[in-house]
Amino acid sequence: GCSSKSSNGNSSKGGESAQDTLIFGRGGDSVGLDPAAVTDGESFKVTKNIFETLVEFGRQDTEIHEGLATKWDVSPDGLTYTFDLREGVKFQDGTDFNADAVVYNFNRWMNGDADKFPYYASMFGGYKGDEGHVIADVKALDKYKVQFTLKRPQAPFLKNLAMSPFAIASPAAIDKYGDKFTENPVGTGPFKFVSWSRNDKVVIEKNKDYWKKGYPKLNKVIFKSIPENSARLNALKNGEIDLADGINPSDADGIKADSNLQLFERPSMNVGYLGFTVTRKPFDNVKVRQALNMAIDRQAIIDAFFGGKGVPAKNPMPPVIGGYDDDIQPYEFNLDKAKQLLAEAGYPDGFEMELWAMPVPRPYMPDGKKIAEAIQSNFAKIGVKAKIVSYEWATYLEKASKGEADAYLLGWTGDNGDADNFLYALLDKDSIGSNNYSYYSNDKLHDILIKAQSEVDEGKRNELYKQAQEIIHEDAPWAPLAHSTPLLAGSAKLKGFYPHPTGSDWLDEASFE
Amino acid sequence: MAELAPQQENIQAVKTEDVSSPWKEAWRGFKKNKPAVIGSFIVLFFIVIALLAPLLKPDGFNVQNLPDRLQGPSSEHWLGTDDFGRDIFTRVIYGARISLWVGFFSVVGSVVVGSLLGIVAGYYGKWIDTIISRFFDIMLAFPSILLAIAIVAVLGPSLRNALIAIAIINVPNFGRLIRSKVLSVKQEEYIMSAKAIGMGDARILFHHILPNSMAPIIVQGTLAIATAIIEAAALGFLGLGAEPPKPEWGKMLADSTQYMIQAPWTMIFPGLAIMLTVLGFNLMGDGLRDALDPRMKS
Amino acid sequence: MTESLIEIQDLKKHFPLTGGVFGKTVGHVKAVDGVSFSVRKGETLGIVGESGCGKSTTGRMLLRLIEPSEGSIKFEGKDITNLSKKDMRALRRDMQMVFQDPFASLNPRHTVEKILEEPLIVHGIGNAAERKQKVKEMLEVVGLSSYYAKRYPHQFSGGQRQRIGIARALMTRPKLIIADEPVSALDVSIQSQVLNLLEDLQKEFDLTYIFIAHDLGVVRHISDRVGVMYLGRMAELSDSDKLYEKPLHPYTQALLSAVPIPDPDFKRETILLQGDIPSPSNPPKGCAFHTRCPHSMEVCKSITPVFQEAEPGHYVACHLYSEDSSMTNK
Amino acid sequence: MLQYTMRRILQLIPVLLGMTFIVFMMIRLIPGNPAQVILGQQATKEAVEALTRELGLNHPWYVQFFDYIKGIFQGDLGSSLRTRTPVTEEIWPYLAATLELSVVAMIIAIFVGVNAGIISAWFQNSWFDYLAMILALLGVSIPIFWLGLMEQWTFAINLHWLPTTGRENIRDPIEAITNLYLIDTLLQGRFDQFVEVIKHLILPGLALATIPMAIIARMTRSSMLEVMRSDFIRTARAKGMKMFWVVYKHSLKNAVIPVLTVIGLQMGLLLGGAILTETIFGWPGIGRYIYDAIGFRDYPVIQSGILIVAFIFVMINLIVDLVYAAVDPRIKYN
Amino acid sequence: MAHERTVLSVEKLQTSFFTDEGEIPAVDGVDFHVNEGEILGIVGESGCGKSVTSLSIMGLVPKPPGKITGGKILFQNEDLTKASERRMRQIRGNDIAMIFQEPMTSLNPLFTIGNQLMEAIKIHNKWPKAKIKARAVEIMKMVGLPRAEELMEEYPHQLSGGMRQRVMIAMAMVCDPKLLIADEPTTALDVTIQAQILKLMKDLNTKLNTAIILITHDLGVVAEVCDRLVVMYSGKVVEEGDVKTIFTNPQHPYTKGLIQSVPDMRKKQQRLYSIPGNVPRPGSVKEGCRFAQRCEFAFDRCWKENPELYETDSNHQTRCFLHENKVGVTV
Ligand SMILES: Nc1ncnc2c1ncn2[C@@H]1O[C@H](COP(=O)(O)OP(=O)(O)OP(=O)(O)O)[C@@H](O)[C@H]1O
Ligand SMILES: Nc1ncnc2c1ncn2[C@@H]1O[C@H](COP(=O)(O)OP(=O)(O)OP(=O)(O)O)[C@@H](O)[C@H]1O
Ligand SMILES: [Mg+2]
Ligand SMILES: [Mg+2]
Ligand code: NI
Repeated sequence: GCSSKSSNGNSSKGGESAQDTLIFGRGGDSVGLDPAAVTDGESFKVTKNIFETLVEFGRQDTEIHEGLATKWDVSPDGLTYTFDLREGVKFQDGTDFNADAVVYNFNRWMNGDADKFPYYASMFGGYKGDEGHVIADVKALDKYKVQFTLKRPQAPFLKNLAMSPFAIASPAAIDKYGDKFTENPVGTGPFKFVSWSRNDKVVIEKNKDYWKKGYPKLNKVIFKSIPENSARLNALKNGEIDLADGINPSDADGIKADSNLQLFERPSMNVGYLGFTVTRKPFDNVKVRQALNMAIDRQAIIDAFFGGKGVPAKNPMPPVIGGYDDDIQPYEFNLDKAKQLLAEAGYPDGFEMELWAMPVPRPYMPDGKKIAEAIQSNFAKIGVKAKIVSYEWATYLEKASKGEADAYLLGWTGDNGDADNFLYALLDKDSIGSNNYSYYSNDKLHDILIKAQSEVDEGKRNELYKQAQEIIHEDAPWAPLAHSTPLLAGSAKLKGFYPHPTGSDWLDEASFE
Repeated sequence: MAELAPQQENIQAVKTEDVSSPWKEAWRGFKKNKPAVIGSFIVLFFIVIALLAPLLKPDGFNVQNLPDRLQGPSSEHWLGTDDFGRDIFTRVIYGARISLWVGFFSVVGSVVVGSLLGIVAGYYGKWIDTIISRFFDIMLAFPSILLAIAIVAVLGPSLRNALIAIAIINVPNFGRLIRSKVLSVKQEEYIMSAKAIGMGDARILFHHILPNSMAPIIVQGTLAIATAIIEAAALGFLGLGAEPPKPEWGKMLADSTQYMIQAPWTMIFPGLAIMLTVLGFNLMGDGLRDALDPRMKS
Repeated sequence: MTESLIEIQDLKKHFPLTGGVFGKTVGHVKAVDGVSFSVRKGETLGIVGESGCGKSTTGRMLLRLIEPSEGSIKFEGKDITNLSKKDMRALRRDMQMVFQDPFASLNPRHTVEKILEEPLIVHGIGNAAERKQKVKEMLEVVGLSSYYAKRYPHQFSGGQRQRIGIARALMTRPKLIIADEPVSALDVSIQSQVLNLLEDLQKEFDLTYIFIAHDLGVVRHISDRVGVMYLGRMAELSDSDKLYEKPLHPYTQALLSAVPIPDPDFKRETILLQGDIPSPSNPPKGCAFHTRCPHSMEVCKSITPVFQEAEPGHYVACHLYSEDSSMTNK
Repeated sequence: MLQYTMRRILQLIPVLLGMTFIVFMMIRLIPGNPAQVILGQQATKEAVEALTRELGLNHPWYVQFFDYIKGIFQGDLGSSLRTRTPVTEEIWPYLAATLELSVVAMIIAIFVGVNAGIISAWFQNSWFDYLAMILALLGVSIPIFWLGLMEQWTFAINLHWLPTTGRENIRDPIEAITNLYLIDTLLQGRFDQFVEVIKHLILPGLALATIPMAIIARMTRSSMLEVMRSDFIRTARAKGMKMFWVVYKHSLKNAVIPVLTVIGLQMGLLLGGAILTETIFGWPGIGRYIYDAIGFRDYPVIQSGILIVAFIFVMINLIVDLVYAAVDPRIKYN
Repeated sequence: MAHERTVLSVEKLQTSFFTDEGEIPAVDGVDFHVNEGEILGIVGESGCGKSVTSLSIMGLVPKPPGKITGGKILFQNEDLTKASERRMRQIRGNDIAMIFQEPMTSLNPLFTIGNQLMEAIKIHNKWPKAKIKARAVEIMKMVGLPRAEELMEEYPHQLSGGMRQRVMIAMAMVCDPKLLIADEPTTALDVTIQAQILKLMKDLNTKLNTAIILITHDLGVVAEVCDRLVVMYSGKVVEEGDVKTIFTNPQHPYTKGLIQSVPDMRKKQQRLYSIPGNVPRPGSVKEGCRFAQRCEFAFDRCWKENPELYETDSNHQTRCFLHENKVGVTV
């Protein structure tokens, strides 16, 4: 068994020469396996391999590539999208994939509600009948041609379509399983669903009829929940699993040194930050916010708690995203200046504050409490006495979103690799009450962000976002901390595994030597 | 009336048995109990280092030095450093303050509340007893650690709230103990004789029942400090105890798990500290039981 | 004859037995089931009987340490059955109790001084200095050196503790002392010390005793009158000499014949009773003794005999004596 | 006896109702909306509101409480808010995992604890006695999460003898029938898997067994010492009985009564208190299940989970009481 | 002083307990003997070492802290203080049986009467089950227990104190022992029940000719059933002799005091005689006669030297200097 000796990962049973089962250890279980109905990364991690979307992201970026659609045309006004579908694709239950299936899926979602298909509304502005709903109509032009008509241009429309929640599921299976579809997912992807024991493991196996010949290479994948990071790494070291995500940055060196293991870095598409609730004193004072920005030694924190695998952040979105403003001069780590600013703001002796620390590790922030401790000690040097406060995750989010925190650690992972998904979602005044926890509101910024949403021209759009980032930098509603590089570790024999920035990875090319 | 004259006492007997209260007697028994003395020394040791911590390490427990992180034990850092480059020895001795504080005050809390409820239930009986006893039953039917977790979740994780949660989950233990003790002391003939001389309820309660219920409370209390320290550490371990950067032992352990392989000292020493302290209290409690519990006396 | 100090009428105590789903009362232990007697000033009334027959319960009810279920208690002519708790507590100054177990009846955590002082504090007698003085005096009275005042009960022997118990009862100068088996736990040689002490104190302080015991020799020695109890009832009550020399009740007869006499030359016929004492929760119908009585008759099985005077001053509850006495009485 | 059992079960109802009420109120006092947790940090406000309505969490608490109680009497413990599966369906695998672990731990604890206690009492003040009691004292003093970590560090990480997490060899998953893997593997005749299951049970089983083992050993010893001083033991010896039989027949049966209480109590504690062990050893058990549910504000799971654990706990105590009657003829439950 | 038909003779027996407070000589030089078929009474105040003496004979002194530190216990010329545990097991229950003071706690509450009774037979006899059972029923009938067959299936708590003591006696008599040691067998019982049990023991003694050591503190019981009497005080025998002789002519001041301090039920004395003071704790008197401090006749020598047992008559000896020269024969 997993008894240690077999760190080559071979099964104790049978004598296959090459391993063809991948055991993927992860921190938590999936909530459901109907991608449209869930929001959590652990669910997408599985569905990504069962389902496919019309267009797909790149192997390790968020560029748009062909997926179930082989070709698409956009009308110049940006209101009509016509997709040519891949022919000869079958769902795993044997039914055909075609334009009707696509229409069926979109109708299912747009006729749903926030409870059933939560992501749909946030990406397409609501459901059928809602005012903000972007999609006016989806229709099959012929067996392999689908046309989308939009009410208004939506710049990130294609990127949205590439997101896991909008993968095309088998209409026959949806009808057959009804509410239980989430436990019996059927898509067109490289793997088909086998079994799921809750809180423990999900098993998927090779889809023999997968349209991409020769893929997948693996015969079986088991997603195994091992909540504790260290336990997961131990399991990997013991050869009980082949791949582990959520590796503590601190373990990176150890893994690199281990010839049986290899380290994977997930391209970063996130930001971890310290948010200030700008409605609370003294954080309503921009100088205070800037001072605190200057008091944080980002590099030291990254070295210690991101395992050095991260970039100090100066903007509220990561550099991989289009529109990133690299010209911005970061707030330097300068305690004297910080003190001076504080004095200017009227706090020469500093003040007392609560510093909220996340209780759980997230990809954008491996260990909130530790980072808080480091920041606390930074702040102490400019006379700001921070008391670290932590609640359980659910409580934390609720309280922080109500603006009860002075300053809180949080972060964001991009859903679709679009700037709008960062700047508008997190810092626009429209988002106050949802994800704008710092209650930051700037009308000028708002105008820019709204304009950018319907700007179809890439260049102009990026320019707008750069302006936005300048405003935000100046107002400093956050102290952006880092763009972390989430780490994975796997058996040294594992090949063809490419971690994806969104957090859900294709496993079709993965194999063992 | 020969035998009415004061009796000739046995000369030797008088000498050895000078005036000695049951407490003194217990103390004498306790002193003779070697394990108990060892236990007391361990406890005393931790109390002393807890008190002296600011003198031993005046810079405090939060001197971060990130470049020095996860260093093994050395002459500079006796027990190594943690992931902030903080001296683990310093944190362990400051941690003693926290654990002892939580252990002691949570037990005081549960003793006070538990005794109150227990006395009322035991002395007045009837429906009050029924209600209180049912309440204890309910509390005891809960898996205690889960209950503590839920309480901390309600109050918000912090050291104070962990202390409150531990105090709450231990209330029924003391309540029941006191109740049964009150019930049994109530049956003692000296209570009957107190009544017979016309003594009122309150005086009986405070002069007779309570002092005679003290011994098991002290014993149980000492042992409960041991459990409370472990429970506090468990909550800390689950991230529901002391807020950072407080050097709570359980939290230090939790932090250490990710460095188990590269820096096992971060795991070994806080755990050892918990075990020793708890052992000390347990030894002391056992010794006190032998010394105070007349049942064990031959 | 002098007036009676305490008088009880038909005193009963039924302890409820609980059971069932909701702790209902499913029966009663008839610990005391109708006892009447009176005690004259200055005399000693002995009460004997086998274990569990209700002697202690009766004694405690007199002080209302246990509330009677039925019946009345008169102390110095005043009905105290329904006296308020507070008044009753005050009254206990005049009636005190000495307990059987000298080890259990003294609070192990109090010094002798404190134990003896407490009755005075409770009844608000004297100031601190006076109380200390009284304690010293009383210690000497019961034959202990006042040097012992600071000691704790566990440092005394059984006999000495019993002296302390007696001293405590005497602190408030009561009129009546109920002694519940005060010598049962003591060795023979110590027992006679305590008995002598009790007798001396009676003279000195003009006390009235109710003396509960199961040792018939001891009771005869100390009592003026003796009552014999059986299963919660008084079987016979009379002048001590009369009772011992000419017992009327078959139970008393058997009891007396069963007591071993420390005289190897003394020979007599022992009446061996059959079987054991029935349980007070389920006493036999009719005369409670009929199951073991060598003279049992038909009436005994159904009708409870009345406790009445068979001879002047000699009361008995037995059908053997009921005809003539019932005629004379009614 | 039957009547007594019935009465005890009837008496349980107010306790369980009281518990349900306390849990119900308490978890609703925890700030945080389940809908928000389920939908995640990035969900929209509308989605959260819609889900709140959908889950019926917008009703006043007494309506929710009443519905829940009504459900219980119909055998419905509610459905997990997160997975939408009825708790009754979902809970068994977790419960089974914990049961298997606790029972194994308890068997180890009883076997070692009782025998160590007996031998210590029999040879009071011998070196064995001292050693056993020192170990027992360490056993009650050691925090089990630390013990678990040290075990892992020693046996799994450094020595590579035993696996660190889970219940089975992940590569060779066990087909669940009863979810008690020891039984399942045997039913399927998979001896290799059975061995695997045992390997996985050893470390968490030992960690979990430590405290009850120590407590049972101490309890057995003191109980035996007390019994061995009693009159009837003297009687047995006066008959000329061998010490071995005096110890194992006359003393043990009497001494076992207080030990039974401890065993019952500890078994109950194991069930609810295995969270730490489960956390460390990645054991998919009920403690972890409830703990996670607290994190997700999955009210029905928390309520019903705690209720079930408490129910088992009180049932174990009831069984212990009934076993008393079997052991001790003086106890008549009527 | 070996008698012809002596069953047991105890010579200079010393048994001590080694406690934290030091050595407690609970039995400190006890000499007596039991003849075939006689009932020997042992009286003495509480704590004087009666029970320890009987436990020493049975080899059942709790060890540690107890230990026989000296003397001999000769049972049929075999010194039991030197016998192995194995040998002692053969003797216990078979040759010497014992019953205890507390009938309530001396039976194991968790086993049936039958079980415990048959066990006593099984230990010493390899009989078939039916025979064992028959013997058990027979012996139960012999001790006057009604419903013997039914009682076999009952548990001790279902029996009254008197019945339990009968069971204890049955259990002791089941292997026809040569000697029965009864340690205060009736102290916990009521007078009427005590009379029944004493009668039973006397009957067994006459019928089966079993020698009995009856330990008691009730002189009445002694007078009623015993043939000879041993009076103990503080770990030592102070007087030994015929019951009649001792009662009519007690020699030791303690025995005298003891007999006089018992109130006689037959008449009302004016005042009881009483011995002043308390029983010394064992080991507290290091020098001289242990009774000296309570003795009204004590003279200088009594405080310094320890008297021996002096024979005052044939079959009557006492440990008192007052009698040293009366006959002058030391034992
Ligand atoms: N509090 C009580 N509850 C129930 N039954 C009681 C209570 N107190 C006494 N009894 C019962 O009442 C009966 C009489 O008890 P009591 O103590 O008066 O007897 P006693 O004659 O003093 O016996 P002893 O000689 O053993 O002291 C006994 O059967 C006893 O079991
Ligand atoms: N296990 C023991 N440890 C220490 N001392 C003991 C022990 N057993 C008995 N003793 C002491 O030995 C002395 C004799 O005790 P023993 O039981 O023989 O007295 P006894 O004559 O039978 O008294 P009683 O009439 O009360 O039964 C007592 O002083 C007692 O304190
Ligand atoms: Mg009584
Ligand atoms: Mg004895
Ligand atoms: Ni494994």
